[in-house]
Amino acid sequence: MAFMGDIMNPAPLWQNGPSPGAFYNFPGNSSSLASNHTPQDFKAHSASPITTTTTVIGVKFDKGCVIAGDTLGSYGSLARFRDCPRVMKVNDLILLGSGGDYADFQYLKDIITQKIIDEKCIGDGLQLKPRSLHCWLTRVLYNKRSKMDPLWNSYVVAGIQDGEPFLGAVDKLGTAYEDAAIANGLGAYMATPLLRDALEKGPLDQEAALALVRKCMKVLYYRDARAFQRYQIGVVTAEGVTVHDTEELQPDWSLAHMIHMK
Amino acid sequence: MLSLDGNFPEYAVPGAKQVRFEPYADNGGSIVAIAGEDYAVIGADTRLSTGFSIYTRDQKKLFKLSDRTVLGATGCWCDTLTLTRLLKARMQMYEHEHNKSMSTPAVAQMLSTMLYYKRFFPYYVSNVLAGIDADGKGCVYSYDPIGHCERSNYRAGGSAGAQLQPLLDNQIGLKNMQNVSEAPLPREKALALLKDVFISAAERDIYTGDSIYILIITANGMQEEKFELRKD
Amino acid sequence: MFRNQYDSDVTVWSPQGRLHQVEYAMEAVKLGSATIGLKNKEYAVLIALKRAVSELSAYQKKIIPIDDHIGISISGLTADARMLSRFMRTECLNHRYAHDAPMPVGRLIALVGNKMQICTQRYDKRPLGVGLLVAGYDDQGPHIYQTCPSANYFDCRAMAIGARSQSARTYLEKHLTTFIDCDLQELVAHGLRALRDTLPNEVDLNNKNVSIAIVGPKTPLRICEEEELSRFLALVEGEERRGGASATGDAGAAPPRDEGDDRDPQVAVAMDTE
Amino acid sequence: MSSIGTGYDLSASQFSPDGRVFQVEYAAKAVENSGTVIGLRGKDGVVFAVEKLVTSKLYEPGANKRIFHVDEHVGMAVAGLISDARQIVETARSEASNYRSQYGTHVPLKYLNERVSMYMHAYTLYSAVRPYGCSVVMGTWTDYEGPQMYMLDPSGVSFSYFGCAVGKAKQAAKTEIEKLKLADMTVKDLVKEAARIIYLVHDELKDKQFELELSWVSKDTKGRHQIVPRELAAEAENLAKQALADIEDSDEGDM
Repeated sequence: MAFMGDIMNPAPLWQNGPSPGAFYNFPGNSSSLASNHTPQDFKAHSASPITTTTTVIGVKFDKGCVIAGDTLGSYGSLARFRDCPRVMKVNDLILLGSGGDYADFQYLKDIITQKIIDEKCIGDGLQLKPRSLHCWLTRVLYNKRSKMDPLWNSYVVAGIQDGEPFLGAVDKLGTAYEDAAIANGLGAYMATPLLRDALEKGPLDQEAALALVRKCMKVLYYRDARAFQRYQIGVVTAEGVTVHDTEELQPDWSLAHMIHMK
Repeated sequence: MLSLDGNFPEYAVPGAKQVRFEPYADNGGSIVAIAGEDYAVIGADTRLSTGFSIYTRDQKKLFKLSDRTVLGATGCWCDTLTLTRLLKARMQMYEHEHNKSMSTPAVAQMLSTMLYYKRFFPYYVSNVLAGIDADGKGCVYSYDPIGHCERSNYRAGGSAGAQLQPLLDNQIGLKNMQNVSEAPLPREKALALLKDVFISAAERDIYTGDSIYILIITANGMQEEKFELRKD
Repeated sequence: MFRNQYDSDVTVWSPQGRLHQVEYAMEAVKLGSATIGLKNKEYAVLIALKRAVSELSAYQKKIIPIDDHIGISISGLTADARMLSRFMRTECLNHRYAHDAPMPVGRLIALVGNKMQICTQRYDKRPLGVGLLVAGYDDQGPHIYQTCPSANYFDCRAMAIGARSQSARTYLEKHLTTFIDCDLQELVAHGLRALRDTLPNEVDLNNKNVSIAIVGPKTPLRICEEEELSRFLALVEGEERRGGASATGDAGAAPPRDEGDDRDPQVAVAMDTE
Repeated sequence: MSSIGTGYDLSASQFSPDGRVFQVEYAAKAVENSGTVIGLRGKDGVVFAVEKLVTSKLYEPGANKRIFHVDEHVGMAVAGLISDARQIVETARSEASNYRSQYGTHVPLKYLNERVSMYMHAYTLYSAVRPYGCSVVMGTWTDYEGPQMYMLDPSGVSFSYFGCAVGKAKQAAKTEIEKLKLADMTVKDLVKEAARIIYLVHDELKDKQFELELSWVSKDTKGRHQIVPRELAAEAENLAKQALADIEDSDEGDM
């Protein structure tokens, strides 16, 4: 905040003078030899995520992309927050989904939202494209990881790049790739095989892609202990971006014969 | 500095556990480059993986830096992405300042400097640079992650590098062979050899597979080729 | 000239609401040799007249590549132009690095404008004494921009700046409507004719004193080599020269301000506020 | 201005013996040389209209706009040196952005106005810089506060207005604005009035070419600042031309 000053690192009142709320050590004073630490020396970095969200999946179809993620924010093994939307419309060309730490996602979401507003203010009619956002995310996440202070997320960027569908992933290190099917977290083990299998059988249309994603969400809900019944789906095509209202999947536990055993 | 763990292990009680964030990942992948009299071929597999899961089966790991220089890079993919983006920016700066594009040996030296600059937080990348040098001869440069640079005629790098290098030593370097005479390696043979060694690597190394993306660099430009490998 | 007490610093307003230092900097642009920018539906073209300071010197470069899709042509203080071009190159590189896409031309120009404005408002700086014509190509097609020392910039259909450029502008205005539909050859020919109008009669365009740069779709910025240059020059060779340029002028030296030019000496600040 | 040229008017950090800061007044002069800008605050929103003078046929139509978006909900119309004005726009944008990042909502115009005024004022305090040679008008419409509009001077002074005009023909424009019943009018009507006023005050003898820029922020635009849609703008412009022609006809009739 330019006009507030940095709250975490207040500027000194005057050069070499006392800082508010801190003791001042005069140069040469013996106490200054013992410890020259400032609060900033002990800046802590995140070593693990706090409130987490699980898998986000994305798949390309002939005219666009679908991504989906459930709305549960877990606090360790506690299913704590039940309405954490994490499929975000960025602009008319881009959808963004996030898995991992929810606070980190919200932080970055605000920055991206502002980025889009800045662009609208310029008013030259140009819009951020998915590949640009994807690349920008790799730079942001890589820079944070290089400071050993990562944003604990993995993102899926879906969009329309110059008329063609685009689907890319970025993780907390800045590892980035593009593919026709993306799933992170546990979904990498359970959803990707389903997605790749479907894609290998031939190109999907929007309906098939939606059905496929819904099936994946169901499978994940059955097996992933951090998954949730309610989820969001977003679709991006050349016509634009839509994020559907939260859907609730209807599980069928009759398949689990063992739980009915007495 | 004194630390509990290092200097006073008996005081380091279990309880408060420090988890460190791991900034590196091993995303696997292998590269092979062979230089001939007037050409260089370089190939890299297209599998990008982490642990036992495959991110994508279609990731090109060769970066066209100019019309006569190609960099192959594997290892920590986020470092690779950053390094190559920086490299491209630096090459454009060179071009603006010198009004000509960079020669392969110049790129090779600059890459070494860039790697060494990060000596204490290195790019965890295995680089192999292939191209045509100022005399029109093929050349291959290989690196360690902190900038050691060496020119050679053939090199294997990445996750299957250690398996493939002795094979290349034998087949191209004609090491440990008797009654052989050195002859220039024709391009077709180099290409066939490159495919063969990758087939072997895909059999033994889980991080190598899916397909190989090959670039053949000559003074007249570059040719692309794709070759399928096993996908399991 | 207009010596008065309000013209010593860029931080001083005159009672008429003018900034004389900025206006003087605008004059510096007219000291450079002429350069022309124009575009059709697809291509943006820069054409510049190069000068040699002496018989023994090489011709001064006028066109500076910024990125694959942007080039500039300069008139005024070359050293100031270098500073600006360095800034523009860095911005383009940074944009590519962070967004994996070329910098939109208009946004780059806006950055340049904001950077140049800073030096028109501070005691410890001076305005940059250089005018640029920027040719670029992006998703919205070809662009020609003009920037001034006053930190003003204009999105142009065609433009000429530099010494005796009024004659060129007259030519451009006359043929303005035809540019958009003509092909690249014709476009360059128009540009060369406009440039030739700025020359005194005894001097003509040749492949030593002309520089041409072209940018367009799938055509990264290219500064024409001698062979291509000669081909373009042949397009207008032997054509009858239009009158307009005075016979006494010397293109080699910095010519005096055009006389009878009703647009050129227009006061910079007045132009700003309009 | 009897003290002009006495040496007390060369620095923004200097008072004249009669207590004036001439440099600020001179900066305001630069604004008066500019094309006319008007802002009208009606019942359900704010309308901006700008007479953008075009100095060369070689420029693209629509180049060098004088109406800017500061944020989704705030518009700004500027008079004076356009390059100076762009800095003010940048400042306002970053203030709006900072506010959002801190509080998660749109910046209130009252607050934004205060911040930008302070910024402009800071440039009237030192000899090392010069005052900005531009005036800006900012406007917004919100659900809870309705339409709001402020005009800022090079001195850093700002007031809230129902209708304001700045630039070459500000007097004539003000006279016209005062005839309107602003508080009862909707933005749809105001756009027509604004276009008419700009056409009316434009001096065809001195400045030949001009472009009319129109923008609004209103209840109908859901509080978003937008350039007035092309058809509506064209309609308003035609009406303005018609009105102007009618006046000229009646003038001739009188003679």
